[in-house]
Amino acid sequence: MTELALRPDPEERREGPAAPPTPVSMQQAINLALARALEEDDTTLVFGEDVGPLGGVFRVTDGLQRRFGDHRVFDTPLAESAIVGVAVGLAMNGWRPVPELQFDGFAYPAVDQIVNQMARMHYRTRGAAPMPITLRLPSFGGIQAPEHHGESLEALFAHVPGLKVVVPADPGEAYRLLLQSVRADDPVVFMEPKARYWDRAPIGATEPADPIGTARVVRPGRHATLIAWGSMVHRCLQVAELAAEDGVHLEVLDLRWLKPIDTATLAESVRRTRRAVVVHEAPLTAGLGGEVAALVGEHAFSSLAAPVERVAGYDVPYPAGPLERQYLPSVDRILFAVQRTLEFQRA
Amino acid sequence: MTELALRPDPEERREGPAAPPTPVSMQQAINLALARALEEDDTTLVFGEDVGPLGGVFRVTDGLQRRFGDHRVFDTPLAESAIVGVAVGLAMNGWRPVPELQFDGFAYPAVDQIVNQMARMHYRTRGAAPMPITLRLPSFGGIQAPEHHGESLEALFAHVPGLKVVVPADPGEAYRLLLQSVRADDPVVFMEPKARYWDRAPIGATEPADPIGTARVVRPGRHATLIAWGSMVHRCLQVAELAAEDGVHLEVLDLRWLKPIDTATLAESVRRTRRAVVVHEAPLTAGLGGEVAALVGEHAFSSLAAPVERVAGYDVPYPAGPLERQYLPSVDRILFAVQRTLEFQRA
Amino acid sequence: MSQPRSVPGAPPAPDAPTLPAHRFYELMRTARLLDDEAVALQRQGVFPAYVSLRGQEAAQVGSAAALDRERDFAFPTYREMAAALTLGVDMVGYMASHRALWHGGTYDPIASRFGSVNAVVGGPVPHAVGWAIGERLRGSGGCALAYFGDGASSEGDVHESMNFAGVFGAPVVFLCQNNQWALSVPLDRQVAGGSVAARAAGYGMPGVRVDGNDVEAVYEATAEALQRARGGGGPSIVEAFTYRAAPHSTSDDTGRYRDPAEERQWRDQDPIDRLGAAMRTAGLADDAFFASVEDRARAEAERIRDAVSAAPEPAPSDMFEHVYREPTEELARQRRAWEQEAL
Amino acid sequence: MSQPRSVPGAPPAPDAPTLPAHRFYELMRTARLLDDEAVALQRQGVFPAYVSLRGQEAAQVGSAAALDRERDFAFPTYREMAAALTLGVDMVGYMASHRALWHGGTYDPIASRFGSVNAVVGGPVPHAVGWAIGERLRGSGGCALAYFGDGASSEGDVHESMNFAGVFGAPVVFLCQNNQWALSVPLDRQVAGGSVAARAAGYGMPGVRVDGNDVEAVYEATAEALQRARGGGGPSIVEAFTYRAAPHSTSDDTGRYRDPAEERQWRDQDPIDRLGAAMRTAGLADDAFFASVEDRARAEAERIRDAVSAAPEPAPSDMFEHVYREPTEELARQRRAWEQEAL
Ligand SMILES: Cc1ncc(C[n+]2csc(CCOP(=O)(O)OP(=O)(O)O)c2C)c(N)n1
Ligand SMILES: Cc1ncc(C[n+]2csc(CCOP(=O)(O)OP(=O)(O)O)c2C)c(N)n1
Ligand SMILES: [Mg+2]
Ligand SMILES: [Mg+2]
Repeated sequence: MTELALRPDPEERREGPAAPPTPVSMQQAINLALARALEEDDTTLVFGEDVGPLGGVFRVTDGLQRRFGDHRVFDTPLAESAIVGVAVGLAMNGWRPVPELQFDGFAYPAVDQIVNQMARMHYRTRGAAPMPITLRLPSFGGIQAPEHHGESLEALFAHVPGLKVVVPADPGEAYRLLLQSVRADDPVVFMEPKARYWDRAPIGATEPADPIGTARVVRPGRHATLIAWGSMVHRCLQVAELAAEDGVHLEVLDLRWLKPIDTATLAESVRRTRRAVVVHEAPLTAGLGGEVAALVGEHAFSSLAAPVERVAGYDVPYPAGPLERQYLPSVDRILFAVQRTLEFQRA
Repeated sequence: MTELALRPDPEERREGPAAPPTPVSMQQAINLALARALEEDDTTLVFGEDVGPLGGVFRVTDGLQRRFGDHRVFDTPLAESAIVGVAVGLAMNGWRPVPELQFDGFAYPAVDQIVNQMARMHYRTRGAAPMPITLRLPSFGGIQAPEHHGESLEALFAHVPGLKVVVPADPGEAYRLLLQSVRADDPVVFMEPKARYWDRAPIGATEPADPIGTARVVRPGRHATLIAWGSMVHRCLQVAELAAEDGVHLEVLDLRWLKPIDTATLAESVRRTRRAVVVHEAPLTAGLGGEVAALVGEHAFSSLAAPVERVAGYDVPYPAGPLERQYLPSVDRILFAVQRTLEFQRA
Repeated sequence: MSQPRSVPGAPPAPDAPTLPAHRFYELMRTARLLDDEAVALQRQGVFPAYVSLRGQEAAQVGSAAALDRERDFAFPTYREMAAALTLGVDMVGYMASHRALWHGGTYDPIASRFGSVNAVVGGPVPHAVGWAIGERLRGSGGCALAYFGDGASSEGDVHESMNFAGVFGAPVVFLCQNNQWALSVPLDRQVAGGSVAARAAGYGMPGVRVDGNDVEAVYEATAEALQRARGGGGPSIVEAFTYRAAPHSTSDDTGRYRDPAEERQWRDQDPIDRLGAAMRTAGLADDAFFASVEDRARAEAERIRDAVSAAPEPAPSDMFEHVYREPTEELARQRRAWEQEAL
Repeated sequence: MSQPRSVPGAPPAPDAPTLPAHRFYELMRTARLLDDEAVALQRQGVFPAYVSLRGQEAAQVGSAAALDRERDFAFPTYREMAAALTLGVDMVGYMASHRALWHGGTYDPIASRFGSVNAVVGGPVPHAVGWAIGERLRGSGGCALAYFGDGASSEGDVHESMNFAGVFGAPVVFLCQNNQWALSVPLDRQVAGGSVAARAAGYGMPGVRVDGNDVEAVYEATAEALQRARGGGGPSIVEAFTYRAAPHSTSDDTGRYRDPAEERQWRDQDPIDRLGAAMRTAGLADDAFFASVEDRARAEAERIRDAVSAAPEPAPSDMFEHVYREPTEELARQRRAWEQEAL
């Protein structure tokens, strides 16, 4: 039995967050957001597998334990279900937990605590138990990782009443959305697109965050709307760039909040462009693309000039390294879908 | 440490299945199908919590242990993840496991073994490991049960590559679909609509099953297609009955296989009726209704006269007894949706 | 009969006797009568189902009485009615769960320091560990107590919790009511090795099995574990060995899986009768005592029965409440649609 | 140095010596050289990542050698390369997993009686229990062996598996390689109580901790556990206490979390050096022996290295294979679309 003995070095504690170097990687942006959250609220706790001295397998929590002490930032045993269950108990005792699960594919053992406990405790207790947990989950593919290290669980989480779900697409977004999630009083699943951890950009640390549940138009356009989140936002921007060369102006919508979904922005865009392509990494069937297509159908039916196209991972287990490129939506596949939607003729 | 000592009474073993009384309840139909599966293939094993002497909390496995012995039909410890994990190991050793998880809400602790192991083992081993598991899961609401006893996990399972998912709507369907699932060489999640366990109907035990992945039209119609599975098929039939009184002829499609989905039948029906309403018990957002709406949009776009309507549970945790009626899609709510689709005018 | 040092349970009624045994007896007797009322309410169709705790009154009263209601926090399953009673939980709000008015019950679990009714076997155990780690971090001296059953001990969550607590030295007591049955599955088909307390050594923590039908033994063992935890000595397991005298729930049929002779045998071990007899022998109670307890217990059980029967059903719109602290527009939209279509 | 009774591992090469120690030594040395080659392949960009087993050769060779390759079945994690080697698994197919040609590797796990590489910590342990129960039901006398680490012991699945196996008396050996680190987390922050073998008593099964760097001790302990299981004596835990001499994986940086002095200290316990020295002392091996082992081991390591480096990448269409035994029309449709859009 060991103790939570190590206390923060008071010198380091006093320093405050290092001035954000410009530009910073998404990894660093999340680190800065965590540091700020730990600083501004003494009840914030960061924990998970290897988040302490190692600083996390992606170094996202680098230096946090040294700075805030191992009572605020600590390693747990290798037990995902307990990590979430412990977060629930901490929240019931007035803390603001920010647990990490090391990889998307290792969130499955915690699904019971996430769905049956974390998401429902506030409801079950008629609002008596606060549940301001932000569950960080390095997510999605694109890094040719071993099995289980490239999963897309957003459809599962988005289906669970009581949860909120968000995916940042760039460092600034990651910074703002994470702080917003930690400050929020509801449980948030914060899905970090691993493939973008090393992207660098200025984060605009003082910019205010948009309200929870709002999407953002990252590139305006008029011929069709590409809808995506996480890494696929970048892929859609590439596609839009290419299409523009041919005079096709694609709007790119970063949905970012996958629960609640910003139906208003989604509908407004598609009503204008009359065509929609939704892109995600998760397998096609029962993926969140179905929800997006349904919402578009419900809110922009009369404007729609073509079926909503879905470009997604195939309905196969996430394949090994060299096949990943074939599995993930490619620029080509998205372009084919754009072409289909543009050329669609009613029968 | 106790042993698997009890052997079947040889007298009882010789009898064969009791001639199915006509009509039988869905509960009994499943029992008969299990008995037949145990009889026709010595490698079939039935196990789970309380499936032995008790015969299951719904008496679905009643008498099976007595008849086939406790080496073929046995109780397990209270450990859902291990129940599925043990099934995976049994399958790797040449058995044909038919495990039961006692209630839908208690499948969550087994999600890791279901998704990361059962669904992928065949793929991971490049086809070397057989995985003919049928995971029985009493599912859905409508019986005013305690918390966690009325969940709808079909969207989660339908999203998982490597699984097949089926929901029977009546006793005959349950009999045929279960036998078909057990005989199939892929893992099947067999979701039993608890609210229909006590429905009685002749089961037509000798009728051949339709191919895996086919839907069925349970009532033909021409003004709109209602798409449902499990208990909601009955609700839709009630709605169709009522609508017929007003001269509105609704087609009712029992999707039944939720993975793979019978897109051809679905599309054919909606192309004909030009209107679709999908009904499910699960919460609306990211429910399987989104997938159905997306498929209809993709395959019947030009025929569609109105947006696909979704009538579903609300995005709230499954509520307690008296509120369940408010939560589940009601005849009225489905009728409203039918009315909306019939009255829809393009903007 | 030894006397516990103090019983920080519910404050005694003005006219109640003050010795711990007297309090224990009255709590157990009240729980028994309320349990009987609840079974009756189920038969009458007022409760859709009920899970009786008959036979486990000593295990629950003894353990809950050892808690400090100002500082500690108990995490129940679905069968801890007598523990709730002992901790002074609003029992009408507790019974509301069984009337299916609200899954978790309608009492305030945070104010009561007694978690909501929780139906996931093993599910609340890690919450106790998290709560305890949080308490330790704050240095406020409270302890968590996690109730769970012999069946629950098979679940991964219970193990992860014990190991987690051991590593952190968290002030938590794992209170297993080993009632020898998990629905229809007997102890020897459930718990390899036969003892949950015996698991403690493997986590480097103390574990003790006590006679769960001896309220004072349970009290003592729990108090000792709490004292150790409070003093920084970390977690422990207390296994109260008892018997589920009733069916698993009102929907259950024990005739299918257990020998009535076993039930008869355990009837002789009834924890309430045992305490009553011991008190008589020790000269701590006479007919007048038992009669007055009976009156108060019956009155209390009937009050709760009547109040829960009369409690209003939740407003249909309550379904949309408390899903979030910070509500979403999508849910508001669904609520408006529901108001138009369903009201 | 005591000699094991027999070593039913891979059949010795024609010119190989026949004493068990000789076989052990050669297997360990081959594993070490192959491990070095694999680390080098990662540096060269041939493997995207690799998990070294350096330091754990004795734990793996000793345990795997105790298995009966005709009847038993081993369930590995992601770090059991030396066990695979010992069991005669197609090592090119094994290494294919690390080259990311196919997640589980390209060997046939059923024919090899050695499960696919499995990355879920704790995940394959219940499979071993199920396999063992199935074997027992059939009466074929085989045993399952589940490999897992000290970190894995914290997972719920490992507990559920041990309890399940205990209740069923399943012929399974839980073989924990306690290498004192789970990625960056040391034993004392991971395993409450400090010993995985000590958990056995709580499940009513035998548990033993052996010096995991003593190949013969591991062999003996595993053989004893297997013999007991085969004879109907049920499951047991064997904890091979060893040390992860290398970083967790080629992506890891031990400088952030452990003291190089600890690594140096354990370097003196290197299991291969230890066996070599003991064999010399016992007069079982001389320079000529070591030289000839070195030649064969190096040749084998290089053969595997070259073959896995040269192995063809999977055909892109392989992605659509093996999802089902009975394929679906929907997947066929997706494959056709992929052929049109991606090829
Ligand atoms: C995770 C989970 N699995 C299954 C169930 C169904 N179930 C409810 S109570 C019970 C038996 C519990 O036994 P035990 O833990 O000994 O508690 P007891 O009922 O004896 O108080 C079962 C199987 C459940 N509620 N939760
Ligand atoms: C369920 C799960 N959670 C987390 C991980 C990430 N991970 C991979 S290995 C590892 C440490 C495992 O430690 P141990 O069980 O001791 O095995 P070792 O690596 O030492 O061989 C972790 C945390 C994983 N693979 N699976
Ligand atoms: Mg019990
Ligand atoms: Mg380790």
